[in-house]
Amino acid sequence: MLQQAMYVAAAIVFGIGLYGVLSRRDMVKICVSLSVMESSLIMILVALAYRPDAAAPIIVDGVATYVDPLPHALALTAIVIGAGVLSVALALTVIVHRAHGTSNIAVVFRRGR
Amino acid sequence: MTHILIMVIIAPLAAAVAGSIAVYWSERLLRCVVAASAFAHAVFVTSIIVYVGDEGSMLYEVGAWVAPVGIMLYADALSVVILLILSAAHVVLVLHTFSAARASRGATWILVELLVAALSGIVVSGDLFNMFVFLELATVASIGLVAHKRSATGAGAGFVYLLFALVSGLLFMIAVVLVYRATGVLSLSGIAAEIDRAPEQAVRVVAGLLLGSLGIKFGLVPFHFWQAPAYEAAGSSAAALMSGAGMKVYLYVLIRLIFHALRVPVIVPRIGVVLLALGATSILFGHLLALAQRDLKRLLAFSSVAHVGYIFLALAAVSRGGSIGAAAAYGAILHICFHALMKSTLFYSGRSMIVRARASATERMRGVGRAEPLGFAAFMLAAVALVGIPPTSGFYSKWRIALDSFAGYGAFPVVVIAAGTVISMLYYARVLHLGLAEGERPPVTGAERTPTAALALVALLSLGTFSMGVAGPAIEAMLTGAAAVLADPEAILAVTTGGAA
Amino acid sequence: MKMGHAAAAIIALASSAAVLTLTLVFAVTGGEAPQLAGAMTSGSVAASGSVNVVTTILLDFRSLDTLGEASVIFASVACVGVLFRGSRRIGTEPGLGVLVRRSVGYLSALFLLFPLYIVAHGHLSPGGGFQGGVSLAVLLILLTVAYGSRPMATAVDPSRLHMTESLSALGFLMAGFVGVLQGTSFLANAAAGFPRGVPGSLLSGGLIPVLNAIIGVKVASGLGSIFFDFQSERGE
Amino acid sequence: MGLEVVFLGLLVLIVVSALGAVLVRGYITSVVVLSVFSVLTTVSFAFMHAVDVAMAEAAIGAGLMTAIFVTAIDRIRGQR
Repeated sequence: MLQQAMYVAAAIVFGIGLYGVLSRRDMVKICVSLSVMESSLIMILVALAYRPDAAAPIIVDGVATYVDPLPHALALTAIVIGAGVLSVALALTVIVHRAHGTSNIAVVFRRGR
Repeated sequence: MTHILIMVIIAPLAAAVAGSIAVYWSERLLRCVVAASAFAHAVFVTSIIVYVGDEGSMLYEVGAWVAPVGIMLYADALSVVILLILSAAHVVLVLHTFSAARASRGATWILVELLVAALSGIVVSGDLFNMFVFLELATVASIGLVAHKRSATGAGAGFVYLLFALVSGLLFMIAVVLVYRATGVLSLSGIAAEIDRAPEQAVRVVAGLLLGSLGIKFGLVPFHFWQAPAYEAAGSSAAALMSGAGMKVYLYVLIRLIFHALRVPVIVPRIGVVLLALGATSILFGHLLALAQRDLKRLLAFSSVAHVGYIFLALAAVSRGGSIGAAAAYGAILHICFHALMKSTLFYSGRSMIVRARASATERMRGVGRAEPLGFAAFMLAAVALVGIPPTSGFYSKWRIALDSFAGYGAFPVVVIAAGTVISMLYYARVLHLGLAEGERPPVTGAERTPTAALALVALLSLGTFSMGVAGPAIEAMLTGAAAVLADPEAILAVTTGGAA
Repeated sequence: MKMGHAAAAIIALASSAAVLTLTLVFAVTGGEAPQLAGAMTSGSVAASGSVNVVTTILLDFRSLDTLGEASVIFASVACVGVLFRGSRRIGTEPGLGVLVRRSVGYLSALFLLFPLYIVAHGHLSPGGGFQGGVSLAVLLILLTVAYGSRPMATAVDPSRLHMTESLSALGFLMAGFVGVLQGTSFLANAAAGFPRGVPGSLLSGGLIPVLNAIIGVKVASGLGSIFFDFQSERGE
Repeated sequence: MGLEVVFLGLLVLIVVSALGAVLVRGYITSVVVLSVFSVLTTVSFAFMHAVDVAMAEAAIGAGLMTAIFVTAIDRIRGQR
């Protein structure tokens, strides 16, 4: 039940992020939307690992079932990678704004042509 | 146990780290580190080639853990060819930049080494998620190379590139999640063993996601926006590395995952038609877009899109299996190798023309053939080879692809290839015409001439595009081995447990 | 990438539905729980002596992923450094009032304990090098905000931060080579003779606490220098 | 049962804050809502027993990225 609800929420959040990436023209807003989209993937990974009545993956005497630890490891890696990539995106935004005086991506497209 | 496989990743990675320390002392020290890394990488790749030539394949357990639990590195005849392309591109880049003698900014070298480490990691990794990590590393390093000039267009091009790369990464990550859900493992050999139990629908969806993710990286037609501005903004040498070697590595990922790990052609035979359609549209649109460009580097970028299309046509025929597939695999491998060589030559010789004309717009190339005859001749030789005029290597591989795709899918792909060839002839003819036209020669100062050593390297490369057509038997054996691996849908399955500690 | 809001909404809705069906459908038909999870959970303590399974996966079973991920941070630092090169100047942000400075100053000792604890106990409790390293970077940011950018820039020299990151990356690679020298594999832990220790105690997990410490320093200095690069970016 | 209702409410809040972060006008507001979104997902991860992930998301999503976002926005504003 919890797992399914998490999937639903993750899918909606993914859609929201994608909408933002597609419809926003401001590069900072696009970065925010990308961040939202990435979080939705982390949510899916966490939901994937979940088992009802299982404990967090830290071995304790007397506990038999644990949630799947592998997606957690993947999620952690993905979060850190996402942070690195996003900070590069923000650095580019600052540079573009300095060069063009605007952070509207449409301008970047037009000038790039 | 030999540690060569991991060293192919560690050597450039260590060079990047050591370089970032060395740069505090002097640029020269950094150059020494880079040169040592290129040399070491070449040595390691050579010893992998020798080992795989003797044993057939090579396995390495990172952290002493065997496949389903740990990450294993794996190389076979196919990976070896890609590694050779990568290492050659690395060495040529280092030699060219050193001989061109322009003061290179320190941090750019660090990014180049990181890119080489990432691409090597992608090739030898035997694990789906590990591939994803190295793909992201390659993305970040490439963005730095695209935007490092900090020009107004550079940062914008970098941002657009990053946007597409992030979406590509997300699609790949969703594919990873679905594969893990469906098979319960992440190692490529494990996936190949378990994929039969997964629902056919899952295989279809994952294949679609991977094609989308990698299609963005190739710049296939609906996702072609990012590539031209990125190559325009990047330095010519970085573009040569990204297009010559990087593109081939992404093709390798496609082959490894779709053909070997997921075994899509066996489970969903219709993938052939999809690949055919993607290939045909890429050839036609890629060439047409290249024809419309007024900038040399943008033209070359779109021509790359078209040539990925040719390889897709060959892969479509490979997916038919049997003798058609085996024959087509050879054509695909040939074109991968030849295109890497020809495209690098075009970017490096194009650089000498751009330096002379002080601009990359084709209009400014008027008379550049007279001012810079050697670079221009090298450019034209490589262009002739890429178009596929008979005695050249490009003709040979294109001819193979045309024959094989005719055997697989009838006249349609052959017509597409012919049309593509005619269009590409048109745009290179325009460059030829402009280059030989009478024009006021731009005044030449010392800094704007490409040094003779760099030109000699370019000339050597362009001669290579010809001599490859009559390739020596040594390389022939290597390519046949790679083609055999490519055509074998159980290539990875066969080595699941081999070499376990 | 620019399109009308309606078109964007339709695409977003469609892909949202697609993600939903994919995850839900595969959750139903994907079959029984993967055996790999069980193998990893039950094998964790035996493999490395670490009680935290996620840490074992990150730093032992799949340590190459972690090396790649650390390299991504390294590449991001290099990228941001390249982008902002030549336009860095120490800022003149004034910092906050005396009261805030004093309290942050006293509290920072407490805040410093938290990341150190997380890093040191990475193999015992939730957390590890990454979480602790990021917390440390956040602490640096907090101090910068409180004291202003000029005193911070003199206290924490950005180029020294870069150097720390490079050195810790080298440290990671060298720790990996111990396995090679011991005749097993790169980044090998127990197989290379590192003691597992008593599971659950501070001195257990073999190589894992060492790697956690290295990663903590690396992530803190890497992300910290990204922040300082942004902070001191001043245009031409 | 009560806990499940809390979790569902949390998910609703997550969706709302995601929507807010994307749609809201103004840079700083958007980033603040994003960090609220991040904190909420952190809580949901803790609910799902993903303690390590929750910790990383709290430190990176709510802490570090917010700081970098704000600094970047400050740099953009400063150029005007």
